[in-house]
Amino acid sequence: MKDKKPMKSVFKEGAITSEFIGNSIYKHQTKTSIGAHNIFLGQVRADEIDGKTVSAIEYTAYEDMANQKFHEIRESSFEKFDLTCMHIYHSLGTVKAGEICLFVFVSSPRRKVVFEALEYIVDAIKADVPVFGKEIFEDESHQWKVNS
Amino acid sequence: MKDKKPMKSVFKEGAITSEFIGNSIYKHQTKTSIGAHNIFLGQVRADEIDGKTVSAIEYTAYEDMANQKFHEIRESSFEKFDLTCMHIYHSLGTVKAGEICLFVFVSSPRRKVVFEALEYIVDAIKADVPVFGKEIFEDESHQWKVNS
Amino acid sequence: MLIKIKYFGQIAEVTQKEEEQLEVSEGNISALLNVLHSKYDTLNNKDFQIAQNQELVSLETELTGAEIALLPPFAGG
Amino acid sequence: MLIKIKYFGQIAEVTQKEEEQLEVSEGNISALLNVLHSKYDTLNNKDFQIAQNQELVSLETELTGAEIALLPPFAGG
Repeated sequence: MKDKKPMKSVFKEGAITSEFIGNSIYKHQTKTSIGAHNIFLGQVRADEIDGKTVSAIEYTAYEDMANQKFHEIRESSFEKFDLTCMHIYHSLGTVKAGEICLFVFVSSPRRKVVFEALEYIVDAIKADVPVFGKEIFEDESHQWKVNS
Repeated sequence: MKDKKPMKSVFKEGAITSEFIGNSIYKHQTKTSIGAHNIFLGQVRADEIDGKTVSAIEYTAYEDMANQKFHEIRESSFEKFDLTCMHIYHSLGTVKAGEICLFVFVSSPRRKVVFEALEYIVDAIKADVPVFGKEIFEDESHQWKVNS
Repeated sequence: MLIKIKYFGQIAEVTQKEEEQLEVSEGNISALLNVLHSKYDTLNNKDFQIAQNQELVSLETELTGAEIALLPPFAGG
Repeated sequence: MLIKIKYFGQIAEVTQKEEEQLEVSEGNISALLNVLHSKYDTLNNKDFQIAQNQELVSLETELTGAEIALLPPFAGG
């Protein structure tokens, strides 16, 4: 049942759609040892900064290293937590305000496990994966996003 | 932006579909102050117990009290956590193994908040809401589920 | 007084009904339970909590005439 | 030795390119940085980490000839 493929790319061009997420949930309904799913979605905020509003984030990444880091996060998550499945998708390119740029999906027989695992994974992605975000304002000026 | 309607019923007849969940995610893409969503899904496990396999759970509830409890959980969650939105759906009736019986969806500007809020809400639902589950085996015998 | 009593899950299997109205004297939950135990003799093997007016109550709580429910272990989610 | 250097995000804005090959003498990361700082004079205002062969390294790490990357603050998710 462990869905542990090596080193597939987690990057997708553009926003991650709600249809894609719904379909991903659907595919897990054949895995009847699962009792709990936990899903994190990162959505681009229309932050207002000095009177200007973010209209999109343009994501780039050091892709080889990022995929390696995603792989390490995946391996250590399966080691630490009793997960049945784990999936990560991150956008590259332009994602508009309101659209989804990060989709992390963990599943396990039991709920305690998925809560711990999901927070661990999302924190690790934010801290360790070389992804860069250019916040584009409505007037086409920009600033560089920094994870806090 | 607070989506805080009083006392709507959270119960749905039968399983909660992946389309419904996908559509619910889609509807939040107009709320551009949201930066993080966290979703919990409870899925019916095909547990094997004394050689018999669970094929479905039949849910019943003390509906008036359950809706009151869901309402209290909702109120206290908005008090404790800086949430933009919160939605809970729980199945009544028959939900087959692999299908989804609980959908909890929280959204906030920031990620730390959604992790804390979601675990609080799911634990409260399991502990405080009078919902009952009859585990139906493939031979049509049954036993009563108890949350651990 | 006349009290409406609701049964759920495995308790409803014991009572063979989902609700009934019972005429009982004033008193506390414990007194009502005595009535129910003598009416349904397999009830004492069962694990349940009691709600009055949709709030969990203890054995010492006085009956108010509001709806009573016998709630077996919760299994939501 | 000839080293491939990659620039990302706001660092690529400073260098005006996403990668280049540089011929440098043996030494550590710090020595390479001196070369880069004299080539790109606004680089010293910028916050970045350095990876060699896709692993973060310190100023004291010796150059191996593997790919170097200048990585501004991460912003994934």
